[in-house]
Amino acid sequence: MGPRIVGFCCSYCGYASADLAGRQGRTYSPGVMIVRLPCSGRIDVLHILQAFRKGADAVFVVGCLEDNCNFVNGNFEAKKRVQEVKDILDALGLGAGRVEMFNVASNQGWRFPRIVEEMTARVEKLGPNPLGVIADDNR
Amino acid sequence: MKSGSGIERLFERGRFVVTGEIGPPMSSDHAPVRENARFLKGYADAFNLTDNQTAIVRMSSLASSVICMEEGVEPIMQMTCRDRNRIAMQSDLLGASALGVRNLLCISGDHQVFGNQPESKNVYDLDSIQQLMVFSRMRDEAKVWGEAELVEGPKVFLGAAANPFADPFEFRVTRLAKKVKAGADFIQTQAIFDMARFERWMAEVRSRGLDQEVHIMAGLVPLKSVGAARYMKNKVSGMIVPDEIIARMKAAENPKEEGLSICVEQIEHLLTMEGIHGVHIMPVAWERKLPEIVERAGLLPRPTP
Amino acid sequence: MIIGEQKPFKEIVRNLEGHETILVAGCRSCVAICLAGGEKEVGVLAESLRIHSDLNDLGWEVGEATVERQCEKEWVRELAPLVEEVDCVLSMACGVGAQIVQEMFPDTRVIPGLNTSNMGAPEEQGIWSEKCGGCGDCVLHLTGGICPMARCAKNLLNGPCGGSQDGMCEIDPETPCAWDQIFQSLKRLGRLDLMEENIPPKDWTPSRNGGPRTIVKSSAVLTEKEKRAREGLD
Amino acid sequence: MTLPPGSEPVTMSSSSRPARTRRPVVRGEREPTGRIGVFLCRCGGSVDGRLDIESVREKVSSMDGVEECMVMDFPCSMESRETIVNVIRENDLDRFVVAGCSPKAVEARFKSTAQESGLNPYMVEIANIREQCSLVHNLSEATSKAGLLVEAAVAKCSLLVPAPHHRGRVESEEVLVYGNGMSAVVATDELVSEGAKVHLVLPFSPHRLVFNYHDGIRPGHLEDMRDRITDSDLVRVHGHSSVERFEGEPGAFTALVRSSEGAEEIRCGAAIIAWEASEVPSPSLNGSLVVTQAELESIMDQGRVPDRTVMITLREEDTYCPERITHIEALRNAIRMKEMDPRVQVTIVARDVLAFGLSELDYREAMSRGVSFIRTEASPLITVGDTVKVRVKDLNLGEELSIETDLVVMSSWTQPYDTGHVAQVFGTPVDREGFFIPTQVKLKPTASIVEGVFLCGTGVESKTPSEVVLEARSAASRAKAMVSSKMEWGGAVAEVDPESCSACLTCIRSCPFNAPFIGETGKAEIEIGLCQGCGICVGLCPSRAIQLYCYTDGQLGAQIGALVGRVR
Repeated sequence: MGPRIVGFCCSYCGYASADLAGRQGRTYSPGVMIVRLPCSGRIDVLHILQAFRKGADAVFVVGCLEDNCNFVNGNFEAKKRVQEVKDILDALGLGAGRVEMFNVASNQGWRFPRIVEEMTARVEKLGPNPLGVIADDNR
Repeated sequence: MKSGSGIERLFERGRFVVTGEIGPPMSSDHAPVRENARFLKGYADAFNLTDNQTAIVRMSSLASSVICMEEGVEPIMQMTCRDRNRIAMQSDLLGASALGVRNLLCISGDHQVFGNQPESKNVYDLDSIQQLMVFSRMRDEAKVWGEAELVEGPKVFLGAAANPFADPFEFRVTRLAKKVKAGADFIQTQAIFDMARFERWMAEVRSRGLDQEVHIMAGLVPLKSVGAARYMKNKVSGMIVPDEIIARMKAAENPKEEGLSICVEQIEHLLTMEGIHGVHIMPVAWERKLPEIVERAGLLPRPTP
Repeated sequence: MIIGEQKPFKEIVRNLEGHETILVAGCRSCVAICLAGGEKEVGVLAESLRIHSDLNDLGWEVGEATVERQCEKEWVRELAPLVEEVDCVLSMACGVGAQIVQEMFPDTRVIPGLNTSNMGAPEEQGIWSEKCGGCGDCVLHLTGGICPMARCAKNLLNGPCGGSQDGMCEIDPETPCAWDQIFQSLKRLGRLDLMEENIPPKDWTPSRNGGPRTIVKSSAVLTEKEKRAREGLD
Repeated sequence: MTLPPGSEPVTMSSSSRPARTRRPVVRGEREPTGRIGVFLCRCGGSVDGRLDIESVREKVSSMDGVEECMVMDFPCSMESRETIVNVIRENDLDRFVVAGCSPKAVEARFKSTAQESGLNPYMVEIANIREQCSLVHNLSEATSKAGLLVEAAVAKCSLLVPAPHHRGRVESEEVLVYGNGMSAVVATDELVSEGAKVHLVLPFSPHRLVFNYHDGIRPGHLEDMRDRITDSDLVRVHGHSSVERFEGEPGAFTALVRSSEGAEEIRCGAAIIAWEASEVPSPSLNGSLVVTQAELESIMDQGRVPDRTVMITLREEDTYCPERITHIEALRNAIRMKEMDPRVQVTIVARDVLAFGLSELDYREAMSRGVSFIRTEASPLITVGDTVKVRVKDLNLGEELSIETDLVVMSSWTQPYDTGHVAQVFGTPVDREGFFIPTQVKLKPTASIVEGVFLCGTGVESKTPSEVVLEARSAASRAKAMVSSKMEWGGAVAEVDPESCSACLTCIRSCPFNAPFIGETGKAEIEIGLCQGCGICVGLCPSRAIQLYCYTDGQLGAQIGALVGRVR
């Protein structure tokens, strides 16, 4: 299935761009699981940490293009939350690169697979999340 | 030799060192210091010049130390943490060393509420242990705190105070050890009246080998009256005056004489105590009695450093 | 309010060394409001510690609890059943709260999760500035409502020093000169006369320099008789 | 908070105790509840065949709480939805999951289905196994991923709680238009033509509504429109008036309108702020040799055209962003001069010529007629003597040019006045220069952050008259649609748990829509009519006192756990 990656997607743009990618038949790694949020601003540091604790190899958050958020500044808030998680991941030694914020427009179906590619490449570089490996071993 | 001071040389030669105390005056007149120095010269190896003792404004310990030196008396300059931050402390140490002061006693200092400037702000940028750390580094590595290098480090023999009578008792030796670790060369203790407790403390000091690392001088205050004894028992924190001493002073026909006798007896006892390298005699407001005490204790003449 | 900020994660982890069961204890008051030690921060830190433990096979058990005010014994007492289960409490309150937790649970080690900084106020979302020096002898009526104790780097009482330039303090071009602000404020208020007078040396006894302070409002203190009477009723 | 007990943190203390503390548990972990139905869609060939829907069904049907799990051809069809309603009723289900195509496509339908089944419309969760599985992965990958997605949807669904769902109370279908010019007239006209009753509030007498004509609007057209609406029975004009207070929620606002004769409370269902900016007098104009574009137009109206003209479109203090109409205006006047006399020299100095849309044709025409363009970055230096000299650095040539000319035409700028007060009354923000800020300038240009309050006019952004007309009509249509609709809101809205709230103001400071406020109890509350459900406050609340329905911490946690915490 490839690396386990969670993508938190805002309903308006991130999720829509994945929908469009799907309808356009643009394939990407099946290890990517999307969690739909009303706005990327709903993302909580805790959600991302929970995903990593459960063993996610990478997490990305997708919001609308900057200055184009349906909720004015939700995507900027999300960017700050992602930065908070980056700092924590660095402190934990997991690597800040495992989490990233992306901004797309709803009609950019081609962007979604690129985002997945980018995150997959990062996991290849950083290696799998040790917590996922431990969890798999224990099961 | 770290400093070449007189008492350092005496300690090095294994001599039993005697120090006294000269209180700087509440005056800009140098004469009182000079007169005291002249009078006491030869009765002790060095004299502490207190630093605004009990937070009462007096002539500075540095100036007083220099006046003593002019009279041929070796000073031990005291420096409290109360009134200076680390900038002033380091600067004053450089100045003192430049003027020839070779002994410096690092102490926290009495809180200002006890003196005549109770409204003042205190500093305590450093505590006495940190002060020792900073000063020993200046001397040994020629560096101010931080990394900046000194062209010439201060030459100074570093003293510290120790109080075996404060609480918690079980920490008291550890605190001494910390001071030794921080760089203290010699220790002057709080005035001893409770000799039993002091012995217990010294036993612990010896068991940790601290007496091998630092020169411990026992502190003594000759009692002038039973009132003075009671005052020290009740009003001065960190002092223990046993009831036997008070009873003995009370029973005495001549309390002053009795006070001196107690002090002399204590010195005689301390001379036999392992790990004690000297005594520090503080005849508070009774400075002129020092020669008599030293003579009766058989500590004269004082050796040439 | 009291302003604090979380200690670096690595420092917290270092300080927790040797402990296995940890209660991360937050406070809903000042430190929650300054986004340092409320339930959210407790949750995030606890989850981070769990990940740290899993990654390093430490076997830590990390619990979370947040009380209304950690600076009051009655609230802290509520932690008792949880503290019993752990060998250490990581307090996310200010230094006051951490001390009260230790006082209430003298046999359990308390480790501070925050650095307590000052008494201040939010300038805007996410920015807090020190405002009060807590000197115990307020002079705001003389200084145009601006505290020179907290906001002047030198605690000066008689106007800006030579380091005041264009309204800024010499220590840092981002820091406003408190005395410039005082001057502007008194000017607006038409009370520059207050700056003409020399303020004499300050009495620092009501401040920290007089030793730790205790405020007694005797009308609120239960007398011994009252206490006995209440015990009798119990 | 009306979330059922257990869905959120467990409270340890009983009510007699002063403190509330939380058990050291991971928030949101609780026993799943409910009787869940799962409806899997074959979706013609676009799901079934591309993944093994039967194996997904087998996997899911054994999950705790799943009472019914069936595969259907098109659950979104009318027929299938009737079946779902029946299945829900017969099995006494209280929530359900649909697995098929994107929720963005089908969510609304299944909300209705939930309602028809007697459930709260938000008791449905949708797993996207089409766009995210069958269309993008191979059969085996798509099958196992679909299993995970449906499991995660079930996990989340089991924690769903009925979300607030308000049916509109449209108490007034009237629309308030508050304006000072052209867009107010056009918006009112549009509303009238759609049959809405309008209160037109103007700061001056309606007769002072005068208009500039260019950009293809027939002269007299707007005056006719003005007279038509002031005569209309549907319009009540409040001249010399201002709105002093504006409260309520969409469908039921109350405005306090004050005139010299006194104050009056007006009920309305929606409002339009139709504010026009006015020209900023330029301080740098100098006599008859340096004029504005408007003054140039009057000169040309008199049949005169100078031999040499330089048009400057950069503002002195702001060399970067020209207003929208600046270049269009310059291009059209340059063309007009060339039309009047092809021999005259016309030079346009600009940073970049921004000719929007069809104005690009004007640019081409100006070029073909021999208008010269100088690209620069800094505002040119103008010296006035007998003639005027313009010194400008030409970026293309990389040289400083000195141009002698007979006339310099400066573009003028606009700024809306008195908008600060309007902004305060309506709770809609303005920028530093006083322009109203729409919620989303590209996607929702006429929406303000206050639901039910719409924006139009040059007070939002500089625009051409024809654009003003379009925008005013759009704002009017939206306002009319709002007061005519069923007006439902709710679902993903935020709610504060007053017990946990520290009244720290973080939500109030961070909400883009001003929905949170401190209520009478001293704790934060959310004005549900203003909450747009973004969840920013939830992610920020330091006391974790806010939850967003449909996306609570517990629900998302369960979903994340199901998606990630599995062996692959």
